[in-house]
Amino acid sequence: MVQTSPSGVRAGASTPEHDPPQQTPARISIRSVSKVFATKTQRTEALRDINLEVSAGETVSLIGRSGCGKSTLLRIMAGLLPPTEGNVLVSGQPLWNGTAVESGVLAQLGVVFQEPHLFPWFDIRDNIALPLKLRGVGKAERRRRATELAELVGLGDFLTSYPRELSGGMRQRVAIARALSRDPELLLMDEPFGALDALTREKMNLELQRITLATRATVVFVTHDIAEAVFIGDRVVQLTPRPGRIQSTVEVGLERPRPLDVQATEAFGTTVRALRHALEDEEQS
Amino acid sequence: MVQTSPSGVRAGASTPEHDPPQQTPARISIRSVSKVFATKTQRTEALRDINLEVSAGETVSLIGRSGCGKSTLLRIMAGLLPPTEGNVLVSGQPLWNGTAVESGVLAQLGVVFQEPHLFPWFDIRDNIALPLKLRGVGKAERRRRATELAELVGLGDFLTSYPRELSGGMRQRVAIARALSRDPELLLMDEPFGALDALTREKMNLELQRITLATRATVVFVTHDIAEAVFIGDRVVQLTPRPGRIQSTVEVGLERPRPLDVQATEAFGTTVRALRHALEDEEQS
Amino acid sequence: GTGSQAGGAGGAGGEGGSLGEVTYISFLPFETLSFAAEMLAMSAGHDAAHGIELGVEVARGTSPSLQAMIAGAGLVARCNTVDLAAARGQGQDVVNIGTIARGPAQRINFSRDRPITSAQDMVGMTIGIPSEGGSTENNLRLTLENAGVDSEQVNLQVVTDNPASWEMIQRGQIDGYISSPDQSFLLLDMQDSADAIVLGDLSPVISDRQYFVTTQQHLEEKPDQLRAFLASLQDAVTFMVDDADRTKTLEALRQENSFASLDNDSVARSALDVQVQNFVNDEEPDPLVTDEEIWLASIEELVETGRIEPVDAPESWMSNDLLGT
Amino acid sequence: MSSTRLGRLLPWIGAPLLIVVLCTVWEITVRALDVSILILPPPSLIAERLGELVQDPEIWRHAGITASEIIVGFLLAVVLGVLVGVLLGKVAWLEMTVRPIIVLLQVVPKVAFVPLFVIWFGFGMSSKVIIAAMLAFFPIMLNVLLGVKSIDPGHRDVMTALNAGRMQRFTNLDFRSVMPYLLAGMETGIVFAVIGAIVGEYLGGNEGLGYMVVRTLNQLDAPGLFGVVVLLAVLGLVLYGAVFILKRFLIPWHESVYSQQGTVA
Amino acid sequence: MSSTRLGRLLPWIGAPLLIVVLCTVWEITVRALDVSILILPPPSLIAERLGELVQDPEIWRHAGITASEIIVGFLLAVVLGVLVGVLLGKVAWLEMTVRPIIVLLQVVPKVAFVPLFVIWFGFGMSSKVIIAAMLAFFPIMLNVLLGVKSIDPGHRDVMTALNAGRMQRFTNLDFRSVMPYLLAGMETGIVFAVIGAIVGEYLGGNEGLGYMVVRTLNQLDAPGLFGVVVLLAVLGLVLYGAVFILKRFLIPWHESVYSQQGTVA
Ligand SMILES: Nc1ncnc2c1ncn2[C@@H]1O[C@H](COP(=O)(O)OP(=O)(O)OP(=O)(O)O)[C@@H](O)[C@H]1O
Ligand SMILES: Nc1ncnc2c1ncn2[C@@H]1O[C@H](COP(=O)(O)OP(=O)(O)OP(=O)(O)O)[C@@H](O)[C@H]1O
Ligand SMILES: [Mg+2]
Ligand SMILES: [Mg+2]
Repeated sequence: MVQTSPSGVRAGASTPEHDPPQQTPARISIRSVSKVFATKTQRTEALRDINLEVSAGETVSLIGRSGCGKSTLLRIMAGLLPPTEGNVLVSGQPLWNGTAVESGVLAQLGVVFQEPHLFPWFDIRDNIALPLKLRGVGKAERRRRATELAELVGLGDFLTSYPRELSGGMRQRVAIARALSRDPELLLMDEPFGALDALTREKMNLELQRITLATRATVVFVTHDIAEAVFIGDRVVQLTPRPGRIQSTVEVGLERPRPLDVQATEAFGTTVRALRHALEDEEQS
Repeated sequence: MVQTSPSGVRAGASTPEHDPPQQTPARISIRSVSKVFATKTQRTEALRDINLEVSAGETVSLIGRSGCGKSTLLRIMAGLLPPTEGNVLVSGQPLWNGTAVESGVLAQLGVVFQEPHLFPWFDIRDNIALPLKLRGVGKAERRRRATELAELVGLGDFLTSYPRELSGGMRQRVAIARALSRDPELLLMDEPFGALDALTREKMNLELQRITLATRATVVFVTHDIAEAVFIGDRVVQLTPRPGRIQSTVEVGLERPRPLDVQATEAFGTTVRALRHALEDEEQS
Repeated sequence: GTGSQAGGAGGAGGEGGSLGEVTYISFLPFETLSFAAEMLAMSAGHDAAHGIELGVEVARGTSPSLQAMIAGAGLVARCNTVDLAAARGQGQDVVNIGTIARGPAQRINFSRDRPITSAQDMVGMTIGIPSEGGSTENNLRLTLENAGVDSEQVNLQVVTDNPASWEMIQRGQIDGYISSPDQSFLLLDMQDSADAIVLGDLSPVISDRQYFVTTQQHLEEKPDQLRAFLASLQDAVTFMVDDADRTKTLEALRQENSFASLDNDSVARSALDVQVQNFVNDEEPDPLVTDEEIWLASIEELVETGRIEPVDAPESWMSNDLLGT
Repeated sequence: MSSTRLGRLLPWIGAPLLIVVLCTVWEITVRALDVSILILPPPSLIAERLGELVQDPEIWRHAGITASEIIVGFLLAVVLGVLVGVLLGKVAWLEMTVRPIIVLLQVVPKVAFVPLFVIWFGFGMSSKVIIAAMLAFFPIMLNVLLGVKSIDPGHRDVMTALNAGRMQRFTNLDFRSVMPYLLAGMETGIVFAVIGAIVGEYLGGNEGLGYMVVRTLNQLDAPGLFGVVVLLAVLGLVLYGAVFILKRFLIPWHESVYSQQGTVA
Repeated sequence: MSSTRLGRLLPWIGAPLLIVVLCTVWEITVRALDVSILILPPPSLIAERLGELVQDPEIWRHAGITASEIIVGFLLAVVLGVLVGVLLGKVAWLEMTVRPIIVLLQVVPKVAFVPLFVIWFGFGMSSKVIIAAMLAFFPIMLNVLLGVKSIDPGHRDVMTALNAGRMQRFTNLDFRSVMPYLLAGMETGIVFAVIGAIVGEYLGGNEGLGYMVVRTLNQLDAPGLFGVVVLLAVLGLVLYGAVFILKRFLIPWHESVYSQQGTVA
């Protein structure tokens, strides 16, 4: 595994036990997390010794080959899957206590899963409003907010439709609206725009940027689109597959908010190409 | 709705009832197909008066905004959803007989759905080999072929895993391998590479091109990636949403097989940009 | 006709030879001394002596046993006057071909704390009966009415034919319950404070009798088997009556059977005594032979008390023709 | 199938039609073979007797009692079935420990415990309610258990990520997800509650249609018996129908309900 | 939960332990309250009587008969339940027509039809097999029906697109998809088959453990009664256990089986 160091890339995997001396404690910090899936026929080392710090308000993009452990890492961060080793600190508090999760640590979480996971018994509006319902927000307010969000993701006409009546991309958008509905401080998104066409995707990218900057949300964003990763992220973290390790971390030296045409700039292109090469290098090694 | 006509774009929606006089009958031809979904709360006109001819060996890419009816059209072509009006002819034979499908017409079909729809009770090898099993291919031969295909999609190590043990992208690759397993003459693919990372995606694009050229398969390929649509297709058909209509058809004037670096050529870039503009125009109209 | 024409009857032997299998349908599990005569006929070989092989099928209750017999699942069943009358009332051509019990045998068990010595005692009491609408209820009500008590003043409650009924007496949930002689003697044997009285001691009821019954069709088709059945039963009854201290009867019965009331010497003897008393009755003819006058009186009693509709020619419902003398 | 109109009418036409056909065949067979009315009375005779029965207010009292026993027992079974099913579905070790005991309670012949029931609950309705509840409980509980275990792990994840409380999780996910299973369990359950109440009435007491069955049986009143049986069947059908119709209101989103038009396959 | 080892041992430890505890409580209560042995004999006495019972070859004959009735009836119910369930699940109009008739058959008291059973099947095992099958059929059929309707439409589409034949579709999709539902139905079904066989034996005949129950009951032999009841319970448990274990072989892929480790939630 060659440690590529293109412009702005700092080696991640080589400094496993170093806590970078920071003033503010990291919003979320992953400490030596490993995950092994063992079934009868298969033993998969999905993650090995992952260390990552995300500070408040920062957006980190996570890229890597299919099956390299991106979703697994996100699930561990969301308190859904216990790590085999290591732990996740949220605002300095350990999230995992053995295989049990310290609920409350994750109070302000928004997750977009790789699959939409909508509830077939709720219509679109109620699906979007679910997090608010759980928070005890009143019905009228819930509906108002859900309608607003549905319009944001371009589904204003489908408020009372049921999930089975939507197309794949529409479902994904409902899931995004749901995750955004309670203004999460911490947003974990697993290929949220994967099923969207180019235009919708761009629009959603801009919206996401606007919202997260406004709410100063911390975001971990999984994508398989390198350009998207660069556009969205303050940093881009690249995982290598089996075992999943951090191969490199690229700082995107571009101010946020970024307009869409930042993608035409030289700096953007360079970063994308660097990542692209890192990915190809990994392939050959 | 502005009829855009960039280089090589010929108006599709404006000539609904014209059967272009062709020598060989089209492998698949869509005749005035409309589809309306009516539920208690919603009446969605998913497709209106779609006409499209795909000749044998041709690959047609289908693009359009999320929810514009791409999957619906594919499902109608696959014999899964009866059209409200119109019909589909496969090698000249009508596919739909009212709401019943003339099975047999679709004998040599391979479908990749937008979701993988793997069978949880089969392991990866058996999932891939299912079409062969249905064809009565012997067990040894089935396994050999499935192993081959699993390696093709990069899952050689996961032959005996179960679907729930795979990542999203891996599942999608299994679904692709399954569709390819019986060398279909007609291949309908709904965003097959949507959940794959850039590199895997490119590799799969090349493989798909190789296989379809070798088998002279006819392909209809839905994607939301314009570059991919151009790379894969002999033609790119663009749908507008609600009601779904063919807005434009772009002939990609590039020889197949195409190497990956065709994407750097001027012709490729022009076509992509043309389509991109068409999409944006539609947005504004 | 002869036995040889009987369909389904095992070996066709003709006169004196084998008449094959005869199926008797009992209305209770067979393991009770109420069926001592049938049981003895089998275990002492009286059936074989008359060229038949007696077999038993067990139904639960009189009605199912009659239904099974009518349907041809068996040749003979046993029932009370009121059951036979009810079946006739439904247009069934069932016929009494022999009287096997000539009086009430069922007993009311009670606790010495709240003794029942007369019908009047039972006014306001709750009495457990095994099932309602059948001959037991009918006979109890008749008994009460014949003693001048309005049967509506006695509360009848269905209880399972079950040891726990005694417990209910002790808990005051019921004041007494009707059971067969076997069970009553068993109870008395087990529980010091238990006592019992025979229904017939409360007041006489003519119609509380039991008969072997068959259908007209069986009569026509298989008279030889029926004759042989009755003959073997007569033999068994005679054997029991003659066996004054019941020792030989017990010995014979125990060769092939084992159940609580039979295994307990004193209980078994008491229960057999009751049976024997019921087989013979000083004023009546030989065992099994039906006295036509009493028969008519029985029917009359049921008609008079409104239990059945008036009937024509009840004498045609009985026959002594199959009985050897 | 083709027309929705016909489809909607079918349950109201098809079944009654079939019943009429069956009854006709029955009537003809019985008369042709000259079957004894004690064994199988012809429908005409049963209908006649039924006509008399329904004019007797007494029979309605009995029917009312039986209906109450069934309903109370059934509701008890639903409540317990859901509680136990959810509990066992969530707590694996409890399931392993308690399941055999529940099976045991089920297979044990109730008749052995009737005296206990009677002693504990008296002659009245309670003991029948208990038996009805016991029989109905098992299928309901097992289906709820299957339902709880079949909850989509993805949906669970959503709720966990949303930090949903136990109760919230129950009302928004578990309850709704289990609903189709519960309703299938209830369909079995109501039928077994009917059986249970009738069996209970055979075993003791002097009220209810089950008691009427025994009574008419003992009186060798076969047409009356079948008349009561018809009443019981109607009662059972009505109660079953109620549960069946519940589905349309409770799980309109489920495949088994919304796809009544029939699929192409 | 925490350790898989303990988790695997639990069914073999937990339930027996609980039974021992229950029996102890029972023994102590019965002795303390001086309950009559006629009504609820103490476990020690039952155990003693049971010891005698199991040495009697006769009881094994009865048990064998009952077991055969249950098994045959159950298998019949499974076959019919699957056939009817699949058929009704696929053909909507048939479901609407036939379902009420099936419910009717279920709620109708079996006692009314005993004479018919006897005529058609005799006093022997057949009539008990029929009753066992009738009771077991319903939950199995309904669960299969639910299962057929719950087949993932996406999976159906895959099979349709692959042009699968009716039989191929059945073996590769329907059958496997319905399996968890079928097995849950079978779990209920085997229990009701046990109940059915016993009820059948109450209603007629002179063989089987159900008959032994009636017999011991009539003989005021409470410890014997409970001894037979224990045998019946064990028989029921063993049969249920067999069905339960089937799951591990037939649906290892299903959530209810592979997730025995327990989830975090
Ligand atoms: N079963 C259904 N019932 C009702 N409406 C439906 C149904 N299926 C699809 N639709 C509607 O039809 C339209 C087209 O859906 P379709 O799935 O074909 O879109 P698509 O082009 O594939 O979108 P995507 O790129 O998001 O997958 C959508 O508006 C959708 O809401
Ligand atoms: N439940 C599981 N049991 C066994 N193995 C698993 C399980 N979940 C994931 N894995 C394995 O862990 C590895 C990482 O999976 P993960 O879903 O994290 O990949 P990913 O990076 O999200 O891929 P993709 O981009 O395709 O979604 C894969 O090799 C997968 O096979
Ligand atoms: Mg993933
Ligand atoms: Mg789609």
